[in-house]
Amino acid sequence: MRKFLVILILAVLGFYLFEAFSGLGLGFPRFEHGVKDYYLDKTVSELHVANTVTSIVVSFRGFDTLGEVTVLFLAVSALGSVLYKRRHDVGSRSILFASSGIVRSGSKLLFPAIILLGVYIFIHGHLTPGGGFQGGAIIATGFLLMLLAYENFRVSHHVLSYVESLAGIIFVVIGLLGFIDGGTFLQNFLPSGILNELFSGGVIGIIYVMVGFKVAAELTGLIYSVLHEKD
Amino acid sequence: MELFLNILGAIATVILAFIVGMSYGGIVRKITARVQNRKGPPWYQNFIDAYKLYSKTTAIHHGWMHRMGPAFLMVSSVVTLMFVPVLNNGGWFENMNFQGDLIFLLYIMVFGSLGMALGAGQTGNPNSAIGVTRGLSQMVGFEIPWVMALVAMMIQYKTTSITGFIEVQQESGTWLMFSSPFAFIAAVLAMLGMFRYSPFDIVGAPSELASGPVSENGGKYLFTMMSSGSIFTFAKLTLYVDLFMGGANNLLVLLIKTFALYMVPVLYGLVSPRYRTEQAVRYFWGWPLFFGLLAIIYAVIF
Amino acid sequence: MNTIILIFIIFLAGAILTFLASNIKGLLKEVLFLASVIVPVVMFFTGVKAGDSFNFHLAGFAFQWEITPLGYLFALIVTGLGVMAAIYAVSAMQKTKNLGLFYFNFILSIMSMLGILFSRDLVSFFIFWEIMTWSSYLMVVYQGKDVQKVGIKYFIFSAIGAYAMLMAIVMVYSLTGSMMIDKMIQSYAGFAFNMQIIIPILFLIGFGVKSAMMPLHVWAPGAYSHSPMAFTSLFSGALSKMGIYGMVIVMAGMIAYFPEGHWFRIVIAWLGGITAVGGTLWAIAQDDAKKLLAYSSVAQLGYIIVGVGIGTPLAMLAALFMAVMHALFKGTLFMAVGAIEKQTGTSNFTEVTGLIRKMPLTFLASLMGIIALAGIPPLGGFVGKWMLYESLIGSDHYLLVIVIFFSSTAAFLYCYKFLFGFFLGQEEKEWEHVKEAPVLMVIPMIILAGGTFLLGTFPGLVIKPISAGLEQLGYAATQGKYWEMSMLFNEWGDQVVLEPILYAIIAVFAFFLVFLLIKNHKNTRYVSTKDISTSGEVPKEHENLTFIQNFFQPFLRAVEPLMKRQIDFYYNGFGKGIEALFDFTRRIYTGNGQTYALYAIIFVVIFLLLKTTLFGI
Amino acid sequence: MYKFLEYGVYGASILLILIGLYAVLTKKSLIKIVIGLSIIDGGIHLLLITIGYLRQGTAPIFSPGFENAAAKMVDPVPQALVLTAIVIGFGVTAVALSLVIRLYRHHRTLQIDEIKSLKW
Amino acid sequence: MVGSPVLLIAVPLLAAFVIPLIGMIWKELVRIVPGLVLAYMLVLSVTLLVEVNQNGTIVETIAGWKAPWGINLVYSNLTGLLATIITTLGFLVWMFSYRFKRNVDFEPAKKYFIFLMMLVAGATGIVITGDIFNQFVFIEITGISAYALTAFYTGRNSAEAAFKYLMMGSLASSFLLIAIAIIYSQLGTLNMAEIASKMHTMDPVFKVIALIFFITGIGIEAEIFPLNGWAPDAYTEAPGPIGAAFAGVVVKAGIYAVIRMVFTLFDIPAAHDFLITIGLITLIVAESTALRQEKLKRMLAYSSIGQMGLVLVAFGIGTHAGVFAALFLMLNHAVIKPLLFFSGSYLVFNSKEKRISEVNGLGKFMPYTAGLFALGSFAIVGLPPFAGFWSKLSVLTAAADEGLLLVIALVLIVSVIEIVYYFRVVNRIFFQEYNKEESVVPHKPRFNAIIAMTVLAILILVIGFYPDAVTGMLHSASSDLLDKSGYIDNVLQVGQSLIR
Repeated sequence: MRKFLVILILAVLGFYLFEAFSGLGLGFPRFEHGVKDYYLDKTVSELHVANTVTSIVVSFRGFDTLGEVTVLFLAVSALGSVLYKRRHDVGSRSILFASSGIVRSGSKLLFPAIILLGVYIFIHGHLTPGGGFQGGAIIATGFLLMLLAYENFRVSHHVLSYVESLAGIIFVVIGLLGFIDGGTFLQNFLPSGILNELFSGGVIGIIYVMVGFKVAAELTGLIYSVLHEKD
Repeated sequence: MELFLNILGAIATVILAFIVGMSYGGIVRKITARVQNRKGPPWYQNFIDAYKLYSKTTAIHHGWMHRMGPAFLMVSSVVTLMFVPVLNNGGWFENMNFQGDLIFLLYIMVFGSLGMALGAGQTGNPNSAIGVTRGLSQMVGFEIPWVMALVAMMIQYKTTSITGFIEVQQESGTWLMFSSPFAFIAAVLAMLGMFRYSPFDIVGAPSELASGPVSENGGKYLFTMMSSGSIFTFAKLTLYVDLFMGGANNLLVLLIKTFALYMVPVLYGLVSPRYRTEQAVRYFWGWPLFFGLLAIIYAVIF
Repeated sequence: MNTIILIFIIFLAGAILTFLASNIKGLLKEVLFLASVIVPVVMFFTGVKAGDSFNFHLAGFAFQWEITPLGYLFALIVTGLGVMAAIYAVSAMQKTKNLGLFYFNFILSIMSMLGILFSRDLVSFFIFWEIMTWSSYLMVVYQGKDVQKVGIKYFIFSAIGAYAMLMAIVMVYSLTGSMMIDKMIQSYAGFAFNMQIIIPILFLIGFGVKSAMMPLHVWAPGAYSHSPMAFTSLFSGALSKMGIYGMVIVMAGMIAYFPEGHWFRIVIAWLGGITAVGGTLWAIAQDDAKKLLAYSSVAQLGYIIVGVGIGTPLAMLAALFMAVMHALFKGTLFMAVGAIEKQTGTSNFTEVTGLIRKMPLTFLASLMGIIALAGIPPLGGFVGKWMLYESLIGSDHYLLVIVIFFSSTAAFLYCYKFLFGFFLGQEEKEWEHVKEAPVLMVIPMIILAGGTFLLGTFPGLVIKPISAGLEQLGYAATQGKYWEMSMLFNEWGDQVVLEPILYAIIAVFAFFLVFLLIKNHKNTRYVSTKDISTSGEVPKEHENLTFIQNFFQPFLRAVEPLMKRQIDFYYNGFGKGIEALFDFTRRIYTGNGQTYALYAIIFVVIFLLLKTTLFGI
Repeated sequence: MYKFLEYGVYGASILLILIGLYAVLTKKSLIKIVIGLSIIDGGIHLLLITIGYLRQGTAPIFSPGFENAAAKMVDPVPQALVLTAIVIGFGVTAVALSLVIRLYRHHRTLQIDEIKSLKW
Repeated sequence: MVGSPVLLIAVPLLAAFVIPLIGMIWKELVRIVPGLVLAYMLVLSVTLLVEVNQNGTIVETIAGWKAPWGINLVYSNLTGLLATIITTLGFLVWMFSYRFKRNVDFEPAKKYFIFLMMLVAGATGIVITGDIFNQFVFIEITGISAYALTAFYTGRNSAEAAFKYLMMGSLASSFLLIAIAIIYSQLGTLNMAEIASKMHTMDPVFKVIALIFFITGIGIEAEIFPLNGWAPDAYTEAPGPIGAAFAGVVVKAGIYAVIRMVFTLFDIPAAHDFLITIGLITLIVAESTALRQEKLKRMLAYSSIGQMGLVLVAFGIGTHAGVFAALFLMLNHAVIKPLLFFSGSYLVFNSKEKRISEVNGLGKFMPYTAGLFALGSFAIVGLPPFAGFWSKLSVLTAAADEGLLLVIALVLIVSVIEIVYYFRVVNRIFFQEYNKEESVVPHKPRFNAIIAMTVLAILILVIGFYPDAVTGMLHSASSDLLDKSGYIDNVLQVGQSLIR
């Protein structure tokens, strides 16, 4: 009964959604004075950043990104808070299994490469596809791999915490420096450089690196906390 | 000097009322006896009783309220009398005829019973209290048709003063019992309760409640109550005569009219068994009420 | 500074100071309390005269406080009774816990009542009205008895009334653009007809609740009997008069627009009549003095509503006079009950008897109060009743006369019950230790009772300000047509002259009292109430001869059909139904998160389906 | 053919949303509900990206020599939005899962209709 | 320049990142620093509000991009007022909860204050941002903080409440994203002012669908009737002060978002009637449900929902008077409801079940707290001379001006219900006997809690006795809300004037 009702309702909802979106049309420019043209223009001409998505994420809509980083930070904190137990309740890892030697050796081999890839991606966030989030996520994958392979693998909570906090602090401080320098928050106060070079785009690169660190630390911490969850 | 004369007149009125009321009481006793196939006491028996009671000394009392009860009762009777014109056209002392009206009279008539009830209350005799509650309940019963009759007449003749009613009757030449018959019927039916003869005598209810509210009184107290009752009887009868039967121009006519009127409750009582309180109350809210309503409708229409 | 605002500031500051001082030992709080009641009252009598005003703006509304003749009249009731009750309260409330709250609310009640009387704009009227409501509410629940039932009931009804009034106020505001009472009355004639009916009805609901009009009276018995008696005298005496005050304003300003005999007025008058009868009948059935007096208050306010509803000058005069009288005698009676309760610990007739010799002064006060209540000449209650009857007959409300008369005759029953139950009857051993109430409690009672006596003979003392107030409301001058200092007239010129009547009554009374007592006063001796003629037997000490159970049973049997159901029953049923309904509807919140999510989706879908209807697109 | 693609892409993303909603509304297991929420998110992200699609467009990344290719680029804004939305969705999912763990710890069940101690 | 609106967001974010570090230095700093930050926000928002009052709206751009392109913050009379309310409450909640339950460990305590700070910062962000997607981000920040705070106590049903909240919140964000997608696909912009100025070009079909999804999404935060299932649970299970923060902070931000949509972004006049209807339904359902509650905080929660319904009704009236009344109502609610939550949470401090029947006779043991609860009850049901009266009166007069008699009648009837359940509690506290077996063991509030409550009580009395203290502000705020073209001009022109 309930399922039937739900299907009925969802059918109506789907109908209206589909009616709305199918009327949109696909694949042609649909507005004259949208903001995207401005973004595409300014990315090249002013910011000297190759990746428009990055320029939007970090500069035009940098405030969103700050918020987004905060959301992640809060999520990790919330996770810790929700799963919090008193010290003596905390056991060792609950998911313990013996990984095969191949996995262990392979992981050991792959781990530096994964880290390196991640770092590469967030450092070149303003030039190539990818950026802080993607790079951070890749780095976290590396740690996940290690955690899966070695039951005794430990990541220092303190270190994660330091990295996380420092990255966040630097992000905000850069924003504030821009505020002091140019009067608006997150304003670029460094030379923009030349398009398609590593040191271009002013603060964008730095911010994205910080985001990368932060995301990496947070995701790792997140995985780590859940792994230590025990009934 | 004028004040002195007024007081003298008032005293004369009271004495007249006392004598007439007492005599009527004796006559009623006689008639009752005759109907019941007894010989009965002489008509002046009441005077003898009164004298006996008056000359007795009182030995005990139950407190101040007890003592003041008969005085309250007397105030009610005397003041009522003061407000009722005894004879038309200033043939008797005016007393306070022009200083009150029917509504005032209605309230002052109740005054006595309440005062009496208070006095009876202090005696602590349960019979008194029972009698009082019955009396008060019954009073609520008969006051309604009585007031309806009065209100009907008030609206019909646009006055609330008793002298006003007498004047109306003298002007028109007919008695009000003919010109507003329903009011008269309602009033007379209410009168049955007012005089507390059978079937409405459950208040005193001889043989059940000793004698009801008066049970703890004797001697002078009982004398005062008795004379108060006589005066009150006379006052009420005169009031009825004034209202419905055109008043009286001299004492003889007054006596005839009042006596005739008095016979209504007495004779009705002789042939009726006693009602219980709620029966009595419901009785008054039956036909008398109906006639009262008719009277009002009649008054509104004419 | 303006004296009016100063009065309020002193009240408010006094209330707070008294509240704060309530935990300090000694007499400080009593002194503060009396001072903060009496000082503003003195200021009111000395520093303020009719016509003084005080204006200011707040929150976009214009506020105007002014002393009108009518307000002055009611202020006399409030201040007079307030001071008496305050003096009484100091003694009556000794050794009570939480005294600060009592004093605080007491002062606030008086303040808010004066505020209502001074307000010439509806906002401040409503503000003071609500302050009065909650301060009196706190008094009702003060003793902690039955708070969830009685207290809530009182507040619900007050709130219904107040909100009905508030609705009327905002409607007036939207129609006239002003909150002034005068403006409202002036422009009333220009309203649409449905507004002309709705607005007075809403106002009447508001005022009717406070003045315990049937069928909005059900809070009254509980509330009156549950508040401390020191406050109930004020509650019943003055606070309920605020409803009357409002009604007079509305009636005089709005209903007067309808011609005499318009159905609207008749309906109100009949509501008053039904209130009077119902209140009386239920009062007769009560065994608790407080409840009895409470129902009696309902009935008395019914008379007043009748008078106000009829609305002829004489009827208005009667109603307002009865309002003053009611304040006096009901204040007295509630104080007497309070004294008895304080001395014996109960206020139930079936428990207390025979106090007359122990508490003679209280008895005297009660006796006078009761005589005034019953409307028996020569005390003041008669004057009001007389004027009411005359006005009813004069304005062709014949059946209403009968109804009122029935009610006031039946009132004798409970009047007697009150006196008999407490003071007369057997003097049981249990109550032998009872002493007369403290002097501070007796004095206010006696003073108030004396007031009824005075006004019974010289009603002109208050009819004068009453008619001044009526003239302010637009009534023709009534002196000479309806009253002189000690004389009353009706429409047809018939009269009652009160002063000689009083003398005559006193003379006859004195004569016969002397007649009864002379000679044998010394010889008679007091015997106990056990020494009575019970068929020759002398009852033993422990035998209970008091007749009080089912006191008016025969009468109640006779009127049983009228009293089968209390309106309370329907209200309770309604309340229970509502609660059950809400208990059912709250199951919408099932506790299942999925269901909540489903609601959200349904919400969206419904609006998608109805978007054309809802948004017109 | 192109119309089919248009309907197909929008339809697929809307279908994803509906599937997710179906899971949220009918599945009793908390884990499945969380999965459903994630599917909804996925559908919406797809929808957003689709809005920015340009026929025969290129990625909004400038390469040397193609600085004036802006007209051919797909709309980068939805992509940036989706990037943000994904991370937020991730955070929310993490919190949700941690709450599920807590709930399991407390109630020893994952059935949502057995976890109803707060109601009415 | 006293400061910039952006600092209202940046400073707490910075502090949030800093706190874990400085917590390692001295643990007490974890409690103190958020307080300082909140105090700073309070001071800043007040000074900015004063400035706005004198010099007009402040439009702050981020990263130097002018208005339609970059994200901008709008600090006007309206948003400034709401931001001030939110920061004030945030500070008071901090003050109250400073050592609210001392037995809480260090780690959770640290997180508690971070979440509290972020809740306030997020709500402030919702209010002052000028960009719909940015608003979405702030809604999520607020949301996650709120979930975490709801689930703060272990060992209770708090996780259940938090999960329901999260489920609904997640749906809400999905709906918001759909709405944002529709709007972006039609207008190509995310800036509120530009959306507002271009809205008339949008196809009505999309407009309505976008509005519906927006209202549903934000309605979940703003506790509109069928969407508010989470609210009572969350209020009940969250720590006492957090209930106050929800009522005073989160909901206010949600309501702001709704009205910004209806008044500024969308030009659908029928939406006002829609608000009235929805508001009335919310009001009636919530208040009638509150009547039968057994738990104190749950009752307060339903009452809070009901009040929000009333606010929507007042906004729906749509005139200046209506908006004024609604803002007044919001202000009063933000002052009164936290007081009730604060004092209420001490009344049932030691209770497991938090039942209403457990507060019997507590007035004797904790007269001050109980007195404040009574004051709050009196004020919230609108008894003069307390704050709630004036707002209720202005709602009614505003409705009467538009001739909405039915609305007035319903609002008043519901007020009676409100009175019933509040007074039942007050009666229990003061006038019933303390019962050792049933009642709670009294727990006296700490000094800082007393100060926080006293501040609120004083505000209630001040507004009650002298409403003109705030009406000026409210009037300018309501003019601000109704001045749609002014908003658009301000944002877009200031953006342009700041040549880059």
